[in-house]
Amino acid sequence: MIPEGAILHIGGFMGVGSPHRLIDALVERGVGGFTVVANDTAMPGTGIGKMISAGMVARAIVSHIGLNPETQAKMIAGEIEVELVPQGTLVERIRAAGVGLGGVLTATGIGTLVEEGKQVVELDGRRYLLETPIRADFALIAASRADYKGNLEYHLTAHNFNPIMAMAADVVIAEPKEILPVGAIPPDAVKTPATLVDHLLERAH
Amino acid sequence: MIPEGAILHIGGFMGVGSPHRLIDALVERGVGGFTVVANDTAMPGTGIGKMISAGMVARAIVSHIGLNPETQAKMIAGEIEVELVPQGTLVERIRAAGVGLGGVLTATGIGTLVEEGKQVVELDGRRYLLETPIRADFALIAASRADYKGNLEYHLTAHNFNPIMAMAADVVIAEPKEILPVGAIPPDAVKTPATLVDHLLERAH
Amino acid sequence: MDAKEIIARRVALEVRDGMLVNLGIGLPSMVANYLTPEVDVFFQAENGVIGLGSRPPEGMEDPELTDAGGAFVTAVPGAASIDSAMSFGLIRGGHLDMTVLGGLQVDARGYLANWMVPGRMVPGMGGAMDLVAGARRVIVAMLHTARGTPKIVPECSLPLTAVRRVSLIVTELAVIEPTDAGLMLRETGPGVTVDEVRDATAAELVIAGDVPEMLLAGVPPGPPA
Amino acid sequence: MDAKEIIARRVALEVRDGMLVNLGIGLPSMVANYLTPEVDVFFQAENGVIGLGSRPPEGMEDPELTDAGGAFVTAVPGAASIDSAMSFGLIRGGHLDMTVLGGLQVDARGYLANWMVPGRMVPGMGGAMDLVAGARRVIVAMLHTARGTPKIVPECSLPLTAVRRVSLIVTELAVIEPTDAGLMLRETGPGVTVDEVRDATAAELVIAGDVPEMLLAGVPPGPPA
Repeated sequence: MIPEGAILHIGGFMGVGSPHRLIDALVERGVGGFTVVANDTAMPGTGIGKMISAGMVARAIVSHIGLNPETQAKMIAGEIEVELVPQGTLVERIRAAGVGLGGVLTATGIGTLVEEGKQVVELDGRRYLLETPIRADFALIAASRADYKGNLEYHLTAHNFNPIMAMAADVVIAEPKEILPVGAIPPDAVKTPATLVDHLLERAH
Repeated sequence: MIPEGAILHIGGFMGVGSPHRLIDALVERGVGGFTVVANDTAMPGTGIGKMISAGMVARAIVSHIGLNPETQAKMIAGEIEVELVPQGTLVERIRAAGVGLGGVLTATGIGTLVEEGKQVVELDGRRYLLETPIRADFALIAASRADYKGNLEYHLTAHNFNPIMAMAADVVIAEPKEILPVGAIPPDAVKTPATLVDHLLERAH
Repeated sequence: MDAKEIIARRVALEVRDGMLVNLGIGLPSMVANYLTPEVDVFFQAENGVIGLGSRPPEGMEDPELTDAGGAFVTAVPGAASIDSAMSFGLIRGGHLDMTVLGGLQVDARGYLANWMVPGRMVPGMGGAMDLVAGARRVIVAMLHTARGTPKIVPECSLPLTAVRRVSLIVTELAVIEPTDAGLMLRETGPGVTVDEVRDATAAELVIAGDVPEMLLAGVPPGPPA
Repeated sequence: MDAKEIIARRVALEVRDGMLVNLGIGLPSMVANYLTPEVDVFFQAENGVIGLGSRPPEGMEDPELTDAGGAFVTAVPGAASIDSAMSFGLIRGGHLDMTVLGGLQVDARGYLANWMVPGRMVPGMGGAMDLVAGARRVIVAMLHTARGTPKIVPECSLPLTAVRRVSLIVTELAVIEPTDAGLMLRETGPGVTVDEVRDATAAELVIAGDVPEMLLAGVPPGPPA
């Protein structure tokens, strides 16, 4: 379903809260050339790290690659294009795509390399970077529990980018640990409404 | 504690999810001249409507006053200054204040009266309004349950503006229906972390 | 069948399986009564719930479960509570498949005015501007005229809600689609002639070939919601 | 007492009751070991928890409860799970009372560089830029020199993390406060003279009157976290 060269939002933080079964399936299938938008590229052998090792990632838009020496090596070798984005800016850019904002103004990155090539807006004497939305073709996210409609819950530090990415892609594929009957998740516990989720794939046990 | 002329974020939608005990206490005390930021001014005799009737509101920044004829009458008489803001823009402006953004770009309001006096930013051929943060001195919010640290839960349509306003004021006063021991609310159920809440006032039963 | 029922039944046919739909208060909210049971949709109330159900039986109201008009509602299985940031994130972000709103005026460009009459009635735009700017399909459900005065006009004299062209206008007299070529008359109301629609419309209508009479959704299967 | 312990103990004295504090990975995370028990604070891990606790006993790890370095942690009673938008909303929005980060260089303006060495090491900024731009107090906790080379320099040669002046620099040799007047030497390390600090510092230090020796927080009451 996911074609060569697609732009992918992939949830997770150092592999915690990543959709591991979906990633494994992608690696097995072997298509590539992806642009991956994620917090980080995890470690070799874990989560997105497996996609890096398999050479499936042409471009990574991430906040951190420090724990994956392969990403750094491939970047230096020119095999992967890496755009480093401050973590808080990255999540707001993804959110902006999801909630239909044309951009947001942030002071993060002003006066640093992050400012390069970006529009600066001055407001009440303060300078802000105009940061633009990052939308994806597919969002691959992990959740703790889902119901069959696609309502999602998340657990502890496995939330991270998942609920935000669930708003910001044409097709959202969620990988919950278990899928429950509709009604089993009370309305107040739902963090991603079913209407945002296109497909569910239960994590292998 | 709340001085004459303060800027107040007040949660609620037509009175649902408003901090009724806090509002009643303010009305009883009788100070005024407030700027009230809220979705609406409810109805006469309900929630913020009581503050309108008592003449305590000098300025209202709201999306809707249609169900409160007193607000409309006082606006026409020049007794209340009303700034009408599209509901989705209002909540993003409050959020921007809460999460430290200098502003957001939205297409809502382009080509309408809302555009007047606002900066327009063109991006990739589309026009957006630059909407700026709305911060308050105090946020008066309602919640369903709290723990003694101040972690908050909300119920059904009583969420509305409350979780967003909880981020966007110097002092946050929350009115839960009940206050529980610390630990009684699981981490995944917390919607407003305790660190944001300064004071708790249990709703009278 | 009264005018409002005609409109609600015709709009109900626009609702497709799997949609997320927002119905404005008043006439638009009647649309929910005429959906066929096979159509599985989520209704959003922008004050904070996805999966709005029918009115609760008397005595079963939850004071914290209301629609955007403040009326008591229920929630269907699979419903979700959302705050206003998520609610309007869905609307502005293009996740809302359809919104049905009332109108004061719609003009030849397809622009809607529905939030104020200067000097006379200033309710405020509430969520209307976000809905019209953000929803994938915007359907205006309104009576064709107001006390004999056409509401479909060459250019809105009232303040606009958005400068986005609405998808469809449904009245008791006609179904009209704003297009690049102008306001296309797609269907006429039950027993209504093309000339009658023209007479009640101040804007020019484009008529291509025979104009069929509108189909209407059936009667509701249960008691009205 | 080794250099890192001196730094962690000194920084621990900066933590006040009721604060929300973010500790960077590595040396800064050691600060949690030296808080006095009366100080009631919430620690934030920017990957998604407020109320970070100590390391879990072996076998009690939750794979979905980790800190920003990926290490297993626990959550204290009253902890809250947050997503990345809320986490950085707290940081950027000024709700974080203090962040403690490591540094590669700090300069006379109080600007920090800590996220890359061009051509050699490009880990990325992760959350560091948001933390330095947004936290109410920014404390740099680092060794005074790197293999004999001063890290406190007239102007950073490495790419900056932010152009905001940090609040305090704590090393094993000194406590230094960047001010309008320059880098004020506030305290010296245990048994360290002012001249020794000067010799290890490439930037000019401002010295006003007697410089006291730094106080250090006591030993941890329980086993190290």
